[in-house]
Amino acid sequence: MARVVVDVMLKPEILDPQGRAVQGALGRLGLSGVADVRQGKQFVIQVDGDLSGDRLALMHKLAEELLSNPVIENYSLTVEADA
Amino acid sequence: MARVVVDVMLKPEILDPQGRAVQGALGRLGLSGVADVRQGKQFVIQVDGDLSGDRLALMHKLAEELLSNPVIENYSLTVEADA
Amino acid sequence: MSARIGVVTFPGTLDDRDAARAVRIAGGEPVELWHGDDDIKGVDAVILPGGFSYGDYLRCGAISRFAPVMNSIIDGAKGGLPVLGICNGFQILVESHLLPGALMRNESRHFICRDQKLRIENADSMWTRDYFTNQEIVVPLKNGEGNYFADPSTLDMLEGEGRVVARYLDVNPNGSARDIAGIRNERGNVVGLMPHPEHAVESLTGPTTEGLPFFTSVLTSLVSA
Amino acid sequence: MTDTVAAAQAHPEAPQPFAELGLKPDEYERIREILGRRPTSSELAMYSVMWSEHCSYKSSKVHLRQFGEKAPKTDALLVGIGENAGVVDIGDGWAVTFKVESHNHPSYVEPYQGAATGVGGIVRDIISMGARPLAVMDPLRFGPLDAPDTRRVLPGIVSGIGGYGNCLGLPNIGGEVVFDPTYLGNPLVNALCVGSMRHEDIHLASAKGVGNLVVLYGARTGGDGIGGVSVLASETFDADGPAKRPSVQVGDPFMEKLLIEATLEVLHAGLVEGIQDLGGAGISCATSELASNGDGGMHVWLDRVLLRDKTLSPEEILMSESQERMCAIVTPAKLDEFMSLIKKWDVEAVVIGEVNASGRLTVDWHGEQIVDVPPRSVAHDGPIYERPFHRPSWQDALQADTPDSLPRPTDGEQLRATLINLIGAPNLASKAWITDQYDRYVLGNTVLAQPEDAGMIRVDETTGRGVAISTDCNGRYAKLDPYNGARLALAESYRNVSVAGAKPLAVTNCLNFGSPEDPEVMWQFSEACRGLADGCLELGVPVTGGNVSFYNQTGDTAILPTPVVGVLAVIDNVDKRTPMAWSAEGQVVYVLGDTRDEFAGSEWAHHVHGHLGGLPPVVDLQRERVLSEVLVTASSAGIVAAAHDISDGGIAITLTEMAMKSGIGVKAAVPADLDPFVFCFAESTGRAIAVVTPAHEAAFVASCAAAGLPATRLGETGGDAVEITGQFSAPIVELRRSHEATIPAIFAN
Ligand SMILES: Nc1ncnc2c1ncn2[C@@H]1O[C@H](COP(=O)(O)OP(=O)(O)O)[C@@H](O)[C@H]1O
Ligand SMILES: [Mg+2]
Repeated sequence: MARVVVDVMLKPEILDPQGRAVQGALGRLGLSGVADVRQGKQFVIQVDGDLSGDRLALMHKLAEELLSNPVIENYSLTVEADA
Repeated sequence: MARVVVDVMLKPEILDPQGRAVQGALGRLGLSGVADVRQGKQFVIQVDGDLSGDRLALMHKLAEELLSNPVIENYSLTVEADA
Repeated sequence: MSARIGVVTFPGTLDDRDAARAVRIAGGEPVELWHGDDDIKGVDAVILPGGFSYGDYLRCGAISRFAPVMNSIIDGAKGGLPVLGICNGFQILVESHLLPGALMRNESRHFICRDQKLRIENADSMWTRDYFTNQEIVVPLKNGEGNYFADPSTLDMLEGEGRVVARYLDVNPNGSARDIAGIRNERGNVVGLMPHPEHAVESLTGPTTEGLPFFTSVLTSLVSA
Repeated sequence: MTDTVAAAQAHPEAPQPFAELGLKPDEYERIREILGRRPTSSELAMYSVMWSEHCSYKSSKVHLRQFGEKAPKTDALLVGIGENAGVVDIGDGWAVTFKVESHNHPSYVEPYQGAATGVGGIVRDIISMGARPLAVMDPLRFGPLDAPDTRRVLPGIVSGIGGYGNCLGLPNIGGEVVFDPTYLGNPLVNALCVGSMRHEDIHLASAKGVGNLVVLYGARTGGDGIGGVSVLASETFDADGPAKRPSVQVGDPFMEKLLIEATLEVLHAGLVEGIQDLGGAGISCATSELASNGDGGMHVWLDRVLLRDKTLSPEEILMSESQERMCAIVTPAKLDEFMSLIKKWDVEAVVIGEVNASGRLTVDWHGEQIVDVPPRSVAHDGPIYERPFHRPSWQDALQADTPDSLPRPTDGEQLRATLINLIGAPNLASKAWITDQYDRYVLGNTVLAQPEDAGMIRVDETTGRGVAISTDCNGRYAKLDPYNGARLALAESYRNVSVAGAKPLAVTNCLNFGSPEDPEVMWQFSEACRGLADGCLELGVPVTGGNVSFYNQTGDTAILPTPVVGVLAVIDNVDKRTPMAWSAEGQVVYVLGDTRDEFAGSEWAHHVHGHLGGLPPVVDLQRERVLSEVLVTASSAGIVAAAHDISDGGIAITLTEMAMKSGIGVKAAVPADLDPFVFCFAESTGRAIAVVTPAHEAAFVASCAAAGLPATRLGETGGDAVEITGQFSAPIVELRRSHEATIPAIFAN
């Protein structure tokens, strides 16, 4: 059993209206000095068996092509082996 | 300067239709053994100065009440001091 | 015999009946196509209608792009098959890389439904030839993720090659780059459009009938091809 | 350990938490009597949800009966009260079903999901009749526009309704948005759905045919809303902390869209004997109702239910309110075909039971019997309360406190300022910020949508046959006089569909009130039911169904009594519909009906003076009927160009709404016998503005005269202002500025 976490974030050069709205709200609610907020997605995936070799390569490919859109987003992937 | 990462995930008992849709797609695209997928949000927040004491407490409060919806979501927060 | 225009239904497609009705009113014969079937029944053109395929849960169009029917449509499009993607269909076309760029969340972060003024910038595609260049029309617009994005060089390329098909006038409803409402591929057979011309084909139910030429255009194109 | 029927017999005195489940001691005693032993924990779960106020209507039943007893004679009703939704014949073999339901408490707790699942639930009611859903509407009530909690709940509720309805592909064709302090802490989210079918496709919720199979399909069952029915919907929400909060129901509109398509395919293929949606009380409700309506016996293997959460106990599975599930009765011979059609839509299905002749509903859990009950006792023979009620002690004083002494505008300039102020009042301001988040075009059959008086949908593309629906209620009127308040709500909805050119056929309702345990609230409820039943009889339109929502109150303060009334009307050809706004200059403007000095409960008294007192406007249903007949006939004869109902805010507001919609102004003169202020802002009922072209003027006036309907010529359309001759002129741009600024000023950021 493996636990895979894929974080997907808009590329830095792309305007993130959701992040901007959150930044404004944090400030209005009293948190000073908020310089930037970006909002992304996180996928937590439980996979049976061992995730390595071809399966890991496929996981990476799907993180890049399905879970994120390379035109506007970057992804990062970490695998935690699980009990 | 501090970098705060807040991950917001639906509580385990709450239906996650997004995660279900992703789980189906991963399977159709050839990744076997996907037991579960949960989709959450990630906020990456840059804060000027030192984030501790009252400000950190406020950040936690806002993570719970603004960034997440405690009725259906849990959050986790990590602070990384930054250059 | 009238042209046969395929209308694809994915799980969660909503405007398939409307697209079929528009084809019929334009004088074509709509043909139902099913997402799970790679047979596109020899149709002369294809419409990817609006809706929330797969609930739009991951990213609009991201999951549908991998449906069996899309393999045949992508192959066909590369060979010149006319393909029109409306709203969710446009999102599927960019996710399939048949068109460049991406569609992001509306700047307002709200779903928006409004009667939208557009300018037809290019009457040179298989789906716009029954308009004249610079014609102004009003058709419904309804989307939550219609904010067109491409990097500046891609935008310059689209503009330079006359591939911006339609632009928002008066109001940019979703924050689209350079007010872009629709684009086409190099060859002009593939068009992606955020607004909904299929909801503007009858005066009874639409704000105008100014969406109809999209559907007659492809019939004209097919006859003259 | 699972509590079984055998255990219940062996240990008859084991203590049970019936009170925590919302059952009263005498109700628990009755269950023991029915069963001749103590209930198992699963049986207790079933009875507690099914006997809750929300599912059993125990406080309201004795009053709701009048809708059947006083029902007018009509041929239009194909299915009456008692089914998931009533069915109305609209001609040419078409039938239409519609219903409105509340999701008030869940939407307060979690605005987005509460409202979304409210839409989901009512849509499944419509599908379960065999109909294709055509459109939704959303009558909403909130606290003051500028209250902080309104800022929390309104945007969430609106995006929940939009998020669900848009994704489902149903046009939103109307609704209401009303602000009043009594709804702070008790927002009302009512959702209406209308669907159509051919007569032969009508399906009912009954399990007939011994040996037939019970199939559960749709989403998997999880822990959603466990206890929600009994706790959330039936007892006042008290913030005892998050621990006691039942888990929230989450909607999946994508699954619901698949459910619609899959269900209609199996129904049309003739593969279904009976069908029921799963709403409040989940499997408990569906199985007991199906069995009770059918041959009377059913056996269920509960462990076969597909679960999202494997740790659920049988009690929780029985009570779960997971959304997007349906239950069908299928003959064994057709099961394979049924399953393959469902699977085509990627929907999961499993056989969970079988119809039998036992007269009992029995449920097994891994081979052990955990339920053995007479299904009727669960589904239909719940407790009935004759709750005490009496006229509130304050009612006379309220009615005596008339608005007659409130200072009124006295000159043209003051009238003009009053108009600009009122057109921007929260209750009269543009709701575009809200309705622009709803898809009104999908399906391509929307003929009229907001801000028209009624929503109108084309049902038959060939003939143009269609339906119109309006929902309404003025809770202030209902507070002043609940009996007439309900009749006024009916009158206004009836008028709204009529001005659009459609003939009223049937009524649905959603009765939102405070606590039934308060005798004064109960009086309001009983008066409203009596008023609605009498009104429906007088107008000849039957009540086909509805919903009751009690316990909408904070502490001792109840909401305004809010009997929302929906009227369904038919139009032979939607091409003939009458729009609300004039289309050209030089059209002639008439007011139909009588204007009187009536300001109690008016928007003017409320917004300008914060006053509520007196008696609401006089209701004259015979006048409403004549007005309706004149307008419907004129519409089909093509002699009326536009018509708009006169209600909240009075004639000046009506004319302004028409002018803003068309972009063309109007010049109107105050009739000689009327005070200018009364003319502009009184809320007398039974009135409408009608607009005709000069060519049709004589014919139209003659038709009014023939019907005995007063028609007064006010003036003509033209210019770019609303001008009341000799009083004032207000440019449309200025009116629009006031009208369109109010709501975005609070929510757009
Ligand atoms: N206010 C009312 N007026 C008329 N009928 C009502 C009213 N409230 C409930 N009913 C009827 O009682 C029956 C049960 O209502 P309800 O529990 O809401 O239905 P469902 O089980 O489909 O959710 C329905 O037929 C409904 O139309
Ligand atoms: Mg029902």
